Amino acid sequence: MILILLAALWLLTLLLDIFVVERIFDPLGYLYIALGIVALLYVVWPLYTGRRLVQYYWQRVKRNRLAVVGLAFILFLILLALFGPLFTADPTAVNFEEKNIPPVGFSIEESVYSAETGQFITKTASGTWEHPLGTDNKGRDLLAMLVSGAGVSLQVGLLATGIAVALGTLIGVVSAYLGGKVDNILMRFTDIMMTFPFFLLLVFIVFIFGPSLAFIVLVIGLTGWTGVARLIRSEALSLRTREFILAAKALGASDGRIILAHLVPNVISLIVVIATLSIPGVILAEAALSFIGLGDPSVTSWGMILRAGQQSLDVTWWVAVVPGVMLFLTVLAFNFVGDGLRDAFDPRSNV
Amino acid sequence: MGETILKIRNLKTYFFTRRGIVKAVDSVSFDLVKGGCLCLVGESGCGKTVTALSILGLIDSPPGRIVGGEIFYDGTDLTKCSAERLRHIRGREIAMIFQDAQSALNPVFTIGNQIVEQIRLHLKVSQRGAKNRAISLLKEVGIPSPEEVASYYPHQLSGGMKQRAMIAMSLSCDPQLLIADEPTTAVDVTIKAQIIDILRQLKESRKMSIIFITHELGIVSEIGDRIVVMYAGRVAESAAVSELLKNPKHPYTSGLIKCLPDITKGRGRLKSIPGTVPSLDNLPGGCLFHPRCSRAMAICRKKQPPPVSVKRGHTVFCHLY
Amino acid sequence: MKGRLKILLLLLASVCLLASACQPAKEVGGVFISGTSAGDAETLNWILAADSASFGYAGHTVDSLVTYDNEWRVQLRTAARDVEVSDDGLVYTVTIRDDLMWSDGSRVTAEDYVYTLESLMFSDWLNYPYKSDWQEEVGGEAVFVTPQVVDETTFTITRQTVYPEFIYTVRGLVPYPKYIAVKYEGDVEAFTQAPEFNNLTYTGNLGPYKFKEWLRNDKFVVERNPEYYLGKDTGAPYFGQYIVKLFGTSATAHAALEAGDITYTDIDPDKVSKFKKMEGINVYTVPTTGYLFLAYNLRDNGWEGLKIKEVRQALSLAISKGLIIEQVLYGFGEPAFSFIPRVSPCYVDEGIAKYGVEPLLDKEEAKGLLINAGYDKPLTLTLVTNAGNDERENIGYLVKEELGAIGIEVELKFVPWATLLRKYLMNKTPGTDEEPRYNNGAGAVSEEPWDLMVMGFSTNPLSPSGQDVFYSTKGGLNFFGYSNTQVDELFRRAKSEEALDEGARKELYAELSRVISEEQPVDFLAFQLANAAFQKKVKGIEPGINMGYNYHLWYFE
Amino acid sequence: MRKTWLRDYIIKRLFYAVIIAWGILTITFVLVRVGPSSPADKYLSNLAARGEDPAQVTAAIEARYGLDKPIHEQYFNYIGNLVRGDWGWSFSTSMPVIELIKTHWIYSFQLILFSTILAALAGILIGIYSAVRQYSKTDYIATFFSFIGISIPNFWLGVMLILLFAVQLGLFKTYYDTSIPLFSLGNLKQLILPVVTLGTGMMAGYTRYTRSAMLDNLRKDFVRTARAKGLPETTVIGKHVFRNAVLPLVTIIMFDLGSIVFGGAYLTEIIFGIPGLGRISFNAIFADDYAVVVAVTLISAFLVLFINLATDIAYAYLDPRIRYD
Repeated sequence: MILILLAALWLLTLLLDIFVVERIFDPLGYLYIALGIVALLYVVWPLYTGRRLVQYYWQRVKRNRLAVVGLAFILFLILLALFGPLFTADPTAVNFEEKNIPPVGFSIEESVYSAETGQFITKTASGTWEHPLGTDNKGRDLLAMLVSGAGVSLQVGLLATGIAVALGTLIGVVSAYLGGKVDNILMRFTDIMMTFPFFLLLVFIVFIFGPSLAFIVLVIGLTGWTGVARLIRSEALSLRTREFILAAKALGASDGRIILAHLVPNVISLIVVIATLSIPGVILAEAALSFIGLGDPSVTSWGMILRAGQQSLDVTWWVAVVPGVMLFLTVLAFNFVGDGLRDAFDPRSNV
Repeated sequence: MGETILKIRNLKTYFFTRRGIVKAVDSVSFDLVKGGCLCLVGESGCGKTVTALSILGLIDSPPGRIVGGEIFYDGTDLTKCSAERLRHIRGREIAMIFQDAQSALNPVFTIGNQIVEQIRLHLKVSQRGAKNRAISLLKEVGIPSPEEVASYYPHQLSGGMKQRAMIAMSLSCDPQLLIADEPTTAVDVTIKAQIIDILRQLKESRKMSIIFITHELGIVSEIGDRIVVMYAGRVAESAAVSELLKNPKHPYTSGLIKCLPDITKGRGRLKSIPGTVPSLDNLPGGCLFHPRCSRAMAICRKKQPPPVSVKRGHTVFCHLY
Repeated sequence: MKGRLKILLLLLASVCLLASACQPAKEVGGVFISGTSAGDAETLNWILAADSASFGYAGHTVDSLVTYDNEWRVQLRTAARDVEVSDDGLVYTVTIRDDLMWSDGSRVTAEDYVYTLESLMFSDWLNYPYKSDWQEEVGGEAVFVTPQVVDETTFTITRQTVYPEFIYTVRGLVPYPKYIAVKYEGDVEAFTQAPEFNNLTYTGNLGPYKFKEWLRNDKFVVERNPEYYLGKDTGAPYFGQYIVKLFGTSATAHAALEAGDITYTDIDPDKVSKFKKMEGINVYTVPTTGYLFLAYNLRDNGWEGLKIKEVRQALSLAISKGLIIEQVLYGFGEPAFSFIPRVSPCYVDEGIAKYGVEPLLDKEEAKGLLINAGYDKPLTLTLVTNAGNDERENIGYLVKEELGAIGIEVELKFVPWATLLRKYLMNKTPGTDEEPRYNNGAGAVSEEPWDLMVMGFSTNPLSPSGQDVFYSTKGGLNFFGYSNTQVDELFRRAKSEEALDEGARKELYAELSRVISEEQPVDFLAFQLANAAFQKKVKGIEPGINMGYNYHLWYFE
Repeated sequence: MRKTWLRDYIIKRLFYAVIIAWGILTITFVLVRVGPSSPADKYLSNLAARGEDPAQVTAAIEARYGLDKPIHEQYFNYIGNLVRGDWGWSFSTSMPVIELIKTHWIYSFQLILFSTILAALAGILIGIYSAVRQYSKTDYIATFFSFIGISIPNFWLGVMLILLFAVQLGLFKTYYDTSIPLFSLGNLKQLILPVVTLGTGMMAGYTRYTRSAMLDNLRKDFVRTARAKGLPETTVIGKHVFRNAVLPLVTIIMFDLGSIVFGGAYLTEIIFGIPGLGRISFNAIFADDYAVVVAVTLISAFLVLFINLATDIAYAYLDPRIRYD
């Protein structure tokens, strides 16, 4: 069930990408397709074959109320990102006549000074249903920006996590299965990657090579796999000596086949948990980048809105508040779900 | 017969779980005379350990709780007395040896520490004094070069050594009553014998009363003088060891005895009691043993058997008598 | 009893009155904190600096030869007399004051100035970024001017070619202490890291303030220089300390000013009204030399229509400067028609084609011009500017609206500064492997195609001829590829002997701005106005384009 | 007990450290060099104002940065200098990189120090409490809030704190004031918001981890033994259980120090305008001042290495069972 959801998540955002953002044929599009295939192989298919197990896990997850709530929110977010744009205004539509309108139910007093007359014209702006969440200092509709931001965050979260997890799984499983020198080298490499100050590196690279969403996703993905690799490795180590692996060996299956057909499917549950739990970090990383001004200027992301809000905190406070709340809720939701999944898959853990 | 040090009267310890009430110990009664050694025997999961823990008030609640009965130790009812009082009795007057010393010892403190800690807790002794005492105790339980061992961590000792250390620790405040919960199951045969010896010697030298919990009748004769056979949380039969081994009354008891490999009879195939111990959360009505009992009668299904005193000091819970 | 008190009070009052009657009390002390959200300086070793902040910091401790008041009248500083120019305009004679001291007590002499020029600025080893200020083109190659010591306080600088505006360069000259610099001569690394220069320990009595502390990315602190040569009679400066405090965002700077933590900061246009209303805060609206313009890509990868003058005029006709000023600059701007601001002494109003304001603001006419030029079908142009710069982005949006009204679809592209420079400004001739530059000649094109670009630069009102870097064919910053022989010629003449005469020069600039305003190489949008907000207690401020020129005389009341 | 093997282990790790350092150096260097941007970019508007030819100025600047030399030469000079302990000269701030770091590390340090200590104290205490009272109301509340804590984006939290306590209520300044002496109440006061900003997430994390670690051990047999010895409950929990739970905690807290702090502290410094290493490196990045970037990257990397090593050593003493080879 959960896994189906993740797959659905992927498909939906893919649709979003094609039809709403119309960016299928840029790097992001290809990433989607690549990850999609992997997902089909290792998420959707096992799901189909193991329906009953999934049912069982779903029962367990359902017991965790927070997880269900989180799931609901994520679904809502996806729908928002997918179909929101059809109902909201164009997030980039600037209208200086309507700048700094507060959300519905609030109103601010603004006195404008005209350079010619040297007079103050005091006018009170109050929220209208035309802009339920108000507008920013360019008169852009905050709700619309929020919706497009949701899309961005989800894309980044899924894609970057996808890359990181895929890479981490591969490295983890391979180094666990082959062991010896390979294991040693891979793990040392992981050490090196781990000692890098992740965020500093991120800022550095993105600044040097210029911020484009696809690039940011790539960088986060390519730097974020280390933790995954470690966890998967330790899991795979315990699997390596299990009967079915030995049997497969005995039947003369190639290493590659054993890894892909036997090891990976058996750590899938762990992978799903890790994936869900690392999505928030990724989303936050992207938001942080945008917040310090290294976001992709061609898309409206929450971090960017937040940055704009911070610039004019004393007047348009809502511009800073609203995207932050969304960011917070999203991260919270993913944490809830991830936690629920973890408990479902592994009753022992109490974290 | 000296005066009784511990008197348990229909003790009831239940566990209140999601799936329902588990009657781990149900109206169990027995006495223990000063300096005597009473063996609690029964298959695993029959409530021996829970009985022991109930005495020390170590049932972790929730879910467990002592719902009824009394435990008189030196006349004071442990089920009633304050947690504080109980704490002072624990380790000081009633000490306990746990089944698996491996996990029962705290892995991050040295043996010495763990013993000294207990000594200093209950007795007014200097650090130094406590240390020496600990060492002498270790020597007493037959640990070679105790000074060194005292500075060892549990993982550095063999299973047998750990068990001895465990014993040494329990003795550290020379308690009146020692509860040994299957001290021999986790260790191999040779060690087993040694540990039994140690306990027996201690019993003699220290005039200590012992409750010896085990699931193997075999070693009972070596140390015990009274024996209480438990089945599914209830007492099945209780008597003096010799008496009970000679003529067991309860079909279960006799079953257990038959199971003992008899060396004298050369290689005969091991017998066993058909069926398994009922799970404590859905017990059969009437006599708990009747589903496995070869001589079960109609009444066994309906009515719980009352205690029948077949001989002086030999009580059996069975409709046969 | 009570009566006595009354009398006492009366007495006190009258005393006070008398006191206040005679000139205002300027007691020394207090800390002047100037807040900015702009970046930090890069070095106090200003001769190596390329950024303006560095000159700003060092400027607190050493004066240039002269400075200008708000009407561009020369104010003597370290110069004793204004720089004298020989009639042929080739020899510049500088006389410095005789009471200038380095920190070790030794005199500042003409020798120091000449040394600074010859051995530092002109040297190969130092890499002085602004060499070209002191170079002239003789026989097709750049040669340095020749400085010459005459006596203790006098030196001359001799050119081979006439360049009237060279005087402004000379007047800006600031000396380095020879007695220290010689130690590091020839070794750029040692010079760069020289403690004396990086801690401004040599500045003696040359500036109103002495260096105290510089906490990078946080604050730059200078303290009152009691020996300041201008302070002998006036007791100036009157602030005990002058601090430049850096803030992450202008919003924080504003908040600090509002809270009274800082004495002065510049206010964003949209916040001005808020501060104007505040008690205890004065907001001065002053002109600046910064101007915003819309560049047309006249190179081969831009819309070919832009190469036609009428088309450019059409676009300029359609874009209302008033609207931009009102919407984006909140009214704090003046419409621009050429790169010469109203505040410049070279500014001439008559004859200028004022596109973008009535009557030259007419979308119908614009359409007509386009059709005449043969562009009647709808087209899409790409407007690019650097992301994160709100002003320019907003102008982009407005231009989109305005041109939309005449049937031109505008696609906006906001890219990071570095990207803008690399992919849009810099250009090279396709097929060649020449180093990309801002102007690689007629054939060159930028990596990414673009049509319109919102840009902001500032001009030098005293020597507008410097703007030939943009508008002359060979101009090093002429990234949009404008080329017009008439303009080139006018620039050349503005720099030649015929411009020696003020009037003639002014006429040349008048002509230049007429041509430019009519040619519309770019659409000059607006000159920005700054809003400087001070705590009311600061006195002695003269609002204007150079309001800082007398800041050593400012004081707290 | 004897830990001779530990010495060999440390040596081995130090050896790794050198390799890792080299790796980082090279990666950073390559990144800087392949990057298209030039230190001269930021002067453009200034040149325009002066009517300068950018080509000349750019050349002059790059010559001073040593960018005119061939790339391999630059690389070896750069490594060579570092080996000689010369961290180089920061062109964007005109002081030796080492001096720069010496003057600014304290600002980061105080922030990190206070945040970590407070977060660890509060987190561990709450964690223990809610573990002992598992499934109680307090436990649920603590768990829920720890969820919120780990989910709240700290940079947003910072902005919100400023908005609420500085802008609206005016209780604090909206920026960090360096004119207040470091060792003064004033400084402590102005550190409150930043510390909360940085500490909340960590605290939440510690709460969760402590709780789970405690729960794992509360069920162990030796706890029953401890009780059977008659130890008071406080000793049982505080000594026997916690002492075992501490082991995983040490790792996590240390790991946080190494990683999260360098993301979080970075943003916190930027938001509150604290001139710490984070802000320095941030500006250095934007100023193409690679000497500083490398130095900061290296330092933080070494910090992580050192912390990992420290953790392992601490482990070796905290957990007698552990043994590395």
